[in-house]
Amino acid sequence: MLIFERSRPGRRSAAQSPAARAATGEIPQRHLRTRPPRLPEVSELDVVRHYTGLSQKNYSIDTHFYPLGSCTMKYNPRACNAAALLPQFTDRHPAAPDDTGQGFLACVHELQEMLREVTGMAQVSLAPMAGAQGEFAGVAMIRAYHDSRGDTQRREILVPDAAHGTNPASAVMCGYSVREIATDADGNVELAALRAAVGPRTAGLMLTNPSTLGVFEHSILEIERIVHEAGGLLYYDGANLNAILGMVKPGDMGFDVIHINLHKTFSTPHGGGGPGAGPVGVNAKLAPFLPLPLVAGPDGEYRLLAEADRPLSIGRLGAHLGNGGVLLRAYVYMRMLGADGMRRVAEFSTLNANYLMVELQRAGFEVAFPRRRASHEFILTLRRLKEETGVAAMDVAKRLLDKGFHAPTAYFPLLVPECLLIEPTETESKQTLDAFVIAMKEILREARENPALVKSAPHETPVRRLDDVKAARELNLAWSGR
Amino acid sequence: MLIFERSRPGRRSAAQSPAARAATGEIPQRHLRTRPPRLPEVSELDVVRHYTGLSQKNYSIDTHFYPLGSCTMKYNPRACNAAALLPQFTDRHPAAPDDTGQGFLACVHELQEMLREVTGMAQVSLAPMAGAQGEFAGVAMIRAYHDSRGDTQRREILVPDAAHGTNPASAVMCGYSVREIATDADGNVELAALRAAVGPRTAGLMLTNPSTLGVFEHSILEIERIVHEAGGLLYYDGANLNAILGMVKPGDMGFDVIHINLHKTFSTPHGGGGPGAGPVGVNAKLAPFLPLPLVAGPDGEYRLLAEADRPLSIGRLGAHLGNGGVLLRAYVYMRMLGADGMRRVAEFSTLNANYLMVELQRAGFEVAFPRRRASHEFILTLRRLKEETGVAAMDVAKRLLDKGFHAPTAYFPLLVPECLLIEPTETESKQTLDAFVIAMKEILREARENPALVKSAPHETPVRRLDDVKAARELNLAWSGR
Amino acid sequence: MLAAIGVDSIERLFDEIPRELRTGELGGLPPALSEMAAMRLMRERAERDGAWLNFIGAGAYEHHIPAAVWQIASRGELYSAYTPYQAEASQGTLQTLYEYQSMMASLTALDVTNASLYDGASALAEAVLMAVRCHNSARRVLMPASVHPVWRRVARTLVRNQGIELVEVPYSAEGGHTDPQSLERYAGKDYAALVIPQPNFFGVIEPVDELTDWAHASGALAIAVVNPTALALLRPPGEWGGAGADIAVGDGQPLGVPLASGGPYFGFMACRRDLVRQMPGRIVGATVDTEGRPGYVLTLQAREQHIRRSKATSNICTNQGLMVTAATLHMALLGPEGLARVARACHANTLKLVSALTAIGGVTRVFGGALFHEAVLRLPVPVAPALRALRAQGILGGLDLKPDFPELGHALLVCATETKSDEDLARYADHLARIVGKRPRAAARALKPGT
Amino acid sequence: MLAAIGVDSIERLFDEIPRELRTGELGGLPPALSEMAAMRLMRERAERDGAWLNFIGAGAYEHHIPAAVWQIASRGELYSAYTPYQAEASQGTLQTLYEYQSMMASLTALDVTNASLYDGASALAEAVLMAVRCHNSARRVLMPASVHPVWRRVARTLVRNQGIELVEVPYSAEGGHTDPQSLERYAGKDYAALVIPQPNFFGVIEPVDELTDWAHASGALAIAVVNPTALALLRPPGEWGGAGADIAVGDGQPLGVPLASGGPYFGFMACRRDLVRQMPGRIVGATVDTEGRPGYVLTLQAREQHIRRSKATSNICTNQGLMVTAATLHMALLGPEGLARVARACHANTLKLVSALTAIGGVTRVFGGALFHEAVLRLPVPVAPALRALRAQGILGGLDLKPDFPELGHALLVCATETKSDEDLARYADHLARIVGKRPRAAARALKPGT
Ligand SMILES: Cc1ncc(COP(=O)(O)O)c(C=O)c1O
Ligand SMILES: Cc1ncc(COP(=O)(O)O)c(C=O)c1O
Repeated sequence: MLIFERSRPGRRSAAQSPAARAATGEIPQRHLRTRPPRLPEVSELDVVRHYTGLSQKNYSIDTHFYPLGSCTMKYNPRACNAAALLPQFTDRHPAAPDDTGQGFLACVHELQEMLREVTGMAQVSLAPMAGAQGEFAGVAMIRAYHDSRGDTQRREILVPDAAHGTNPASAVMCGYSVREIATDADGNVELAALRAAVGPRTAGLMLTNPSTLGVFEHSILEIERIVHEAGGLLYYDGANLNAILGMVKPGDMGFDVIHINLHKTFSTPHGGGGPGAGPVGVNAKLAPFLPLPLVAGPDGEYRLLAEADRPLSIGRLGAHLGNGGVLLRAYVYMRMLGADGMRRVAEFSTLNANYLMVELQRAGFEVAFPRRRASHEFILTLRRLKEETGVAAMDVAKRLLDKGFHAPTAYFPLLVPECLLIEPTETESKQTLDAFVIAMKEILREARENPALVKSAPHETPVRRLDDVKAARELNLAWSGR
Repeated sequence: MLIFERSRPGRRSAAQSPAARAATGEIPQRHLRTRPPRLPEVSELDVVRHYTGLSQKNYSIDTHFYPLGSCTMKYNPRACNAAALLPQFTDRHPAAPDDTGQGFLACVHELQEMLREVTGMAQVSLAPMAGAQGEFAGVAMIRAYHDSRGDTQRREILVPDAAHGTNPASAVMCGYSVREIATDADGNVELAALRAAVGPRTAGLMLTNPSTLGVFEHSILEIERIVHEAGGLLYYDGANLNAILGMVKPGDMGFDVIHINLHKTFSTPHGGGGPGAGPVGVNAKLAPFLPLPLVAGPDGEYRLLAEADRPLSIGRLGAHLGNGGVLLRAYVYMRMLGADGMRRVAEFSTLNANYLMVELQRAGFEVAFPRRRASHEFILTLRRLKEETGVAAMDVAKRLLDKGFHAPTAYFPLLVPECLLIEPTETESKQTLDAFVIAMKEILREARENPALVKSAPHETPVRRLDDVKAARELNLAWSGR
Repeated sequence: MLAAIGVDSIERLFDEIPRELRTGELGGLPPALSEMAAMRLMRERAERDGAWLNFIGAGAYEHHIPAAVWQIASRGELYSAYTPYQAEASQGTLQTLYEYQSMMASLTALDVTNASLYDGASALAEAVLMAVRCHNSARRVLMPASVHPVWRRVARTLVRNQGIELVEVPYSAEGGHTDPQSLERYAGKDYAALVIPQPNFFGVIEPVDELTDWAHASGALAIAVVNPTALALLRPPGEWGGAGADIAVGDGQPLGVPLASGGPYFGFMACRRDLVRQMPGRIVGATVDTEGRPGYVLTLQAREQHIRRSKATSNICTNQGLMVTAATLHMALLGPEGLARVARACHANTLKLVSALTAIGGVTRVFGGALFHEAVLRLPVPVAPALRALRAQGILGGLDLKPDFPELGHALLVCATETKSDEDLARYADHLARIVGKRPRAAARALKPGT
Repeated sequence: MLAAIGVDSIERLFDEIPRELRTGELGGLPPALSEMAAMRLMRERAERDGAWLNFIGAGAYEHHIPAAVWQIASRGELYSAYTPYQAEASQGTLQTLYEYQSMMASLTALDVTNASLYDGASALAEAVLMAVRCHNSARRVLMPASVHPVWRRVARTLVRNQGIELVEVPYSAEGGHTDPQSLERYAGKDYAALVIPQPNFFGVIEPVDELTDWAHASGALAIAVVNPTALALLRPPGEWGGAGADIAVGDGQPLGVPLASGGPYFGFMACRRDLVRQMPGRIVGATVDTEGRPGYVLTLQAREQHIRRSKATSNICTNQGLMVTAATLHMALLGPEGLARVARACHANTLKLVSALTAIGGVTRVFGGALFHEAVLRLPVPVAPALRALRAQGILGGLDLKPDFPELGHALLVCATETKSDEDLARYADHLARIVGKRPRAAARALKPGT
């Protein structure tokens, strides 16, 4: 039932708005709304019961194992939320002067510095509001850098074919064209293809390392040399930073610019789609171009740097300092981890991934890159299963829902057929991984004995498989009433 | 799965305790524990996922209609919780001097005064921590009053046979014996029986009005006269105050002492069993005996009155000022209602109950007191249904769970056979009541067509009907490990 | 676990990383804090920032947020779920988004909305890009100077690399809004869109009908920039002019999202049905399951980067989902009447504040145009020191317009939402009177408690 | 709805109430507040009470509460459910209670526990009543003066109407605990029980083995009064003396329940299996459903008032369920090692505080007995004005023992839990030194940061 269907004319949550209806004062009649918007007319109990009920239809970290590759769905300590919701933080107006926000700014400045430290970059800006906006900022800085040197013929960004879709999309938003680089049989960038592609039009290469194939790019130093020698810059997509936290720094690998998905590696809960935060880090060359505002300090007062302080900046990405509440959560998370904790993140996320990979292999699943270590995630390919039984990766994914697990990422990266990208994260226990293996084994058996069962999954969820085609063909994007 | 079964030796939520293990200092070895307690060894994620999952197995106001008669399960505005959890309130030590708690004390003093006003009593004490403790305090005051006058032969408390079990139990805890008074066919106290019972041994009569039969005691003024003329005092069990808030005051009905279930009428959420609060109100005669502490003010400073201020007090019922957090919630609730809101509580809870009673009657159910108005609750008797189909009140209650409703109170009051005591409360909408009627109709049909279905209900709950007998015979009250 | 993998140490699992790259100590990081220590630190930091009586608006507005909003939105099932790619396991999030889209569509009187963008400013940029995609040739967009100056800068950052130009349209010095006549100079040229704020940055009501009609007559789209609170009271973009605005964007913060130093907020975007395939961001659609039961899915994903890659309508992926959940709860709790009351109370309070402050000698209202819940005032003294003096009294007195609008003199943008009591307004007026060294006249005194 | 009922107004539904009794206006009540106004009022009130550096214990202890505890316990499904009478619809609450009982049984090393009583003080009274029920004749119970004085008063209020006498046993002036020898004078008389606090009100460790054995030798039950934090470190009641204490009670507040001016807290009670039918309060038992799956129900209800009425073991009905849920979460989050670390940190901090304060001239420790996390100190000046002076510095310096123990002179009960940093302790010592007009000696200075 929709909230609109609970609505009854005249019903209200009376305590939630002023007791009186003030006059419309000086607003001319012709500017006034003639019909009220069709918001639901319901009581507070209606609202609470409706959305509490809806929430129970979700799978989530707090209720389910969520091995969604590339998304790093790990447990977010509850203290992070509690700290970010302290009333002085939530109540502060963004345009309040810096001297009214020294506590907040101290936190975000320290966050900036910690991110610098773990990534090995020279400077960090917290402004981008998600990974993709970080990518935009990063590529825009690459462009600003080349442009500032008059090197304006560089109009091409190289992207491995395994890259996340945001990479090419971000490059295009910066006015670049995109050229894909092939991947070799072991999941590495094909060096020959890369060599063939670089040249005077190369603005840069965007790379995820460990890649979205779940493996560490062996030849990263060679790649670095090839790109830099061609005059391009090296962009690091930090979505998989979880795997190498405290182990190896993008800065040390030679990257010029990096974005970090705070909501992945630094564990802000994903909120059913966001908010996230996508801070960017750069080496000294690119520092003048960082997006605004930056947080300066701590000598004397913390303050936000603006256009006058940073005339070469690519500018602002949003009205304020990015997603402040997300930054606070990440700050608390990092402080509670400390240096040792960072390293443990990489160790245990890698341990869990390799264990799960081996166990699933043992259970009869085909690993896409069997000669490689898993990083914090790994890929199964169900190509053979599909051929044998007709059961596709999506069917297995849906059947997992019935067994009480969220599905892994399916059909990404696009270049591995019938793939499942599995990322257990460091916060899950061995018991949970073992239970997942058992469920996968069961599904394998079901696929062979009763493929129809798997192909028609899920059976136990609040709704059965939904008709995507109908949704796209007969667009129904808003309630039209009755 | 029990939390203990998720436990693994050595696992910890490390952030939740000091990083180091301090020494045991001056504690002699022989006083130290030799084996650690068997608490679970789990991560924070284990805990969050375990208890989030468990919570989803509950029915609750926030998820279900909960027509539990006598319990007043109404919606509690979320602001009440938010206010009570303000950090300065939650962090204040109970032994901190009054001058550090003027904000808190102002709230509870105003609550005391508002309760005085709505009950029509002369003075109120907030000390009792639930209705039953309020009853204890009330009866103890009755005893202290008689004793203070040397009237020590009064050792008997009269209680209608429909009364809640706490009434006789509380009387016994005060050293009284209990005598039951019969109920007439319309749910009133049998006046003849009352007249026969009163006498020089009568300390008082405990009455719920509207009674637990869901009807207003017609002859309340006559009852008052009978008891008072016999030298007894009149005790009001305020569990059903919801029905008459702003309509009639217990003080005006002639009651000498009253307890109020704040967690019912004043809407503190019940927390799966408590906490509640059971303030007591008295007329001037009994005021000197009120339990401690009392909140004095507001001239100058608010302060807690103690033994020295109130030498005749029956004393203290707990270590501090009752359940302060519950008092704050009730205070906010009452402030948000205001005078008009109070009256609306009575109006709409009564309207909803009468509507539901009539509709269920129409649907074929037998109302226990068909000649009476319902107060805020009413009783169905399924005696005939049981005779015809074998389906008992408990079966209907369990079958309601399958239909997405919490069950009404069953088998209380004890004197109506196969009864369901139904209290919809004022916060439920007509849609919900109508849906409930439909469910009840369905069950009636099922009882006739397929009684086995109803008798074996529930079918859709996390567990099916549980074996109470086994639980009581083969006591298993704590996990014994494996 | 190591045995199962066949290695003897966790260290071995990192053996594909070139040795020379391996990090030693993370020296720059402080040691781990327990939760107790972390919370104590954060409480101390928060207390340092204190609590203020706030009269700043300027794109972010202080409103009462019902306690239920975040108590529900913080439930683990909502808070810790990912983007609802697995629809069957995400009906809670998906239905909530569908309800949000429905509410937002009705609020804007447009056909469809997406499930959020980062914030209002970046949503404006996305609207510009979208308009350019919809237009067959133009790469220029008319951007009135009465649009929030930071939003304009953000839009520029986000569109300029694609060679799109934002042409500034001046505001009327008297009215404070965009003068339809002043658009004549752009007539006949090729613009993809005209941006129309309502109310505008100065709090002034714009002549939206004329502006919308001008845009359409010029072959441009009309992009509305609106405040969602105001939409409960003001005529919605879908009803502007003869044909209605084509796209509407804004910041959703006023709908249950705390100020929080600027984020996370969310941007909303609505448009006409026929433009939906050019709209960026996620969209939820209603459908049915194999048993015919209603359900909700992410739809039109072929516009998005994870499918279309370099040809996507935008690179946006993670959006501001949880904020949208909060906004949905907020709108449901207020309902049409509640939201309208909030809007009216904001308007009334701001009028009261304006009359209390302009009762102070030398304080005047800068623009003649009708206002919604903000106003530009001119002080007889420089604004920055006056604001500092107010701060010493615990008051945030508004936004100094000097940096962005030096032409307005000692101009101050103030806002009084429904959260302000008459006492609050009087307190502000009192202190400002003292600071500018003038006695308030009758109107201001009338607000004082007890008079 | 009125039509369905067959009346023409709601008013008619109240026609059975005698006219003359009907209330007119509820004159004394203030008008309704919106949620916004109510929250603003409450915030102002809360701020009036401020925040303090607290060194008071005396039965209520400041501990860090993991953020997860109340975020989970406040979930609507737990917060807004009733007592789990319908077991099939209440497995969340019931299983949680069963887990709580299991944890508490292990913590006390007794067989069974109930699902809570109101608070520690009333739980002590219930234990006394229970002991009397268990004993075949005695109606007297030995109550050491080292038990919390307010708890003793509460117990008296709750038991005296049943003719039960609490006989006070003095404490040793040197040790601060109950001297087993001093019990000789009660030998041979008929007592239902001896109450044994551990640690006692003064923070001192009692000779629990000797006291328990004495009780048993005298035909009395041993009632332990214990602090749950201490139980992670100290030998549990079930292991006291030869046979173990028979009943243990205490206040559960230290397990995740905020101080909150004194409530809601919860009382716990544990006992030997053979006494369970005399135990008051609700009890949850494990069982199976019709399909053999494990499940949980309220059991042994025949002891309770709603079944047994006047013959019930107690009148208690509503208990402190939600607090128990919080305590269960708290214990699970800390685990055995975490809780022990908290206990050790409290002990260590209190020792540090004692040595910092007794380094001030004239400040001495009153009792020789080993302490857990509280200590009685004697000041060279009257306590009340010293505490007032500390309060002026934002410090709550402890509890003045004058009202209850005048014989101890200028005695002050102090407590430093794990929440106190070395800086906090130094701050207290510094201010106290200034107030009593004495320089601290080396030990106190050693605590100062940076030295
Ligand atoms: C590899 C990779 N890069 C970039 C992104 C984009 O980040 P965001 O969703 O925060 O915009 C993602 C997110 O899913 C990703 O997995
Ligand atoms: C009529 C009646 N009286 C008294 C009580 C006892 O109140 P409490 O549960 O708060 O102790 C109840 C509670 O169920 C009740 O319904």
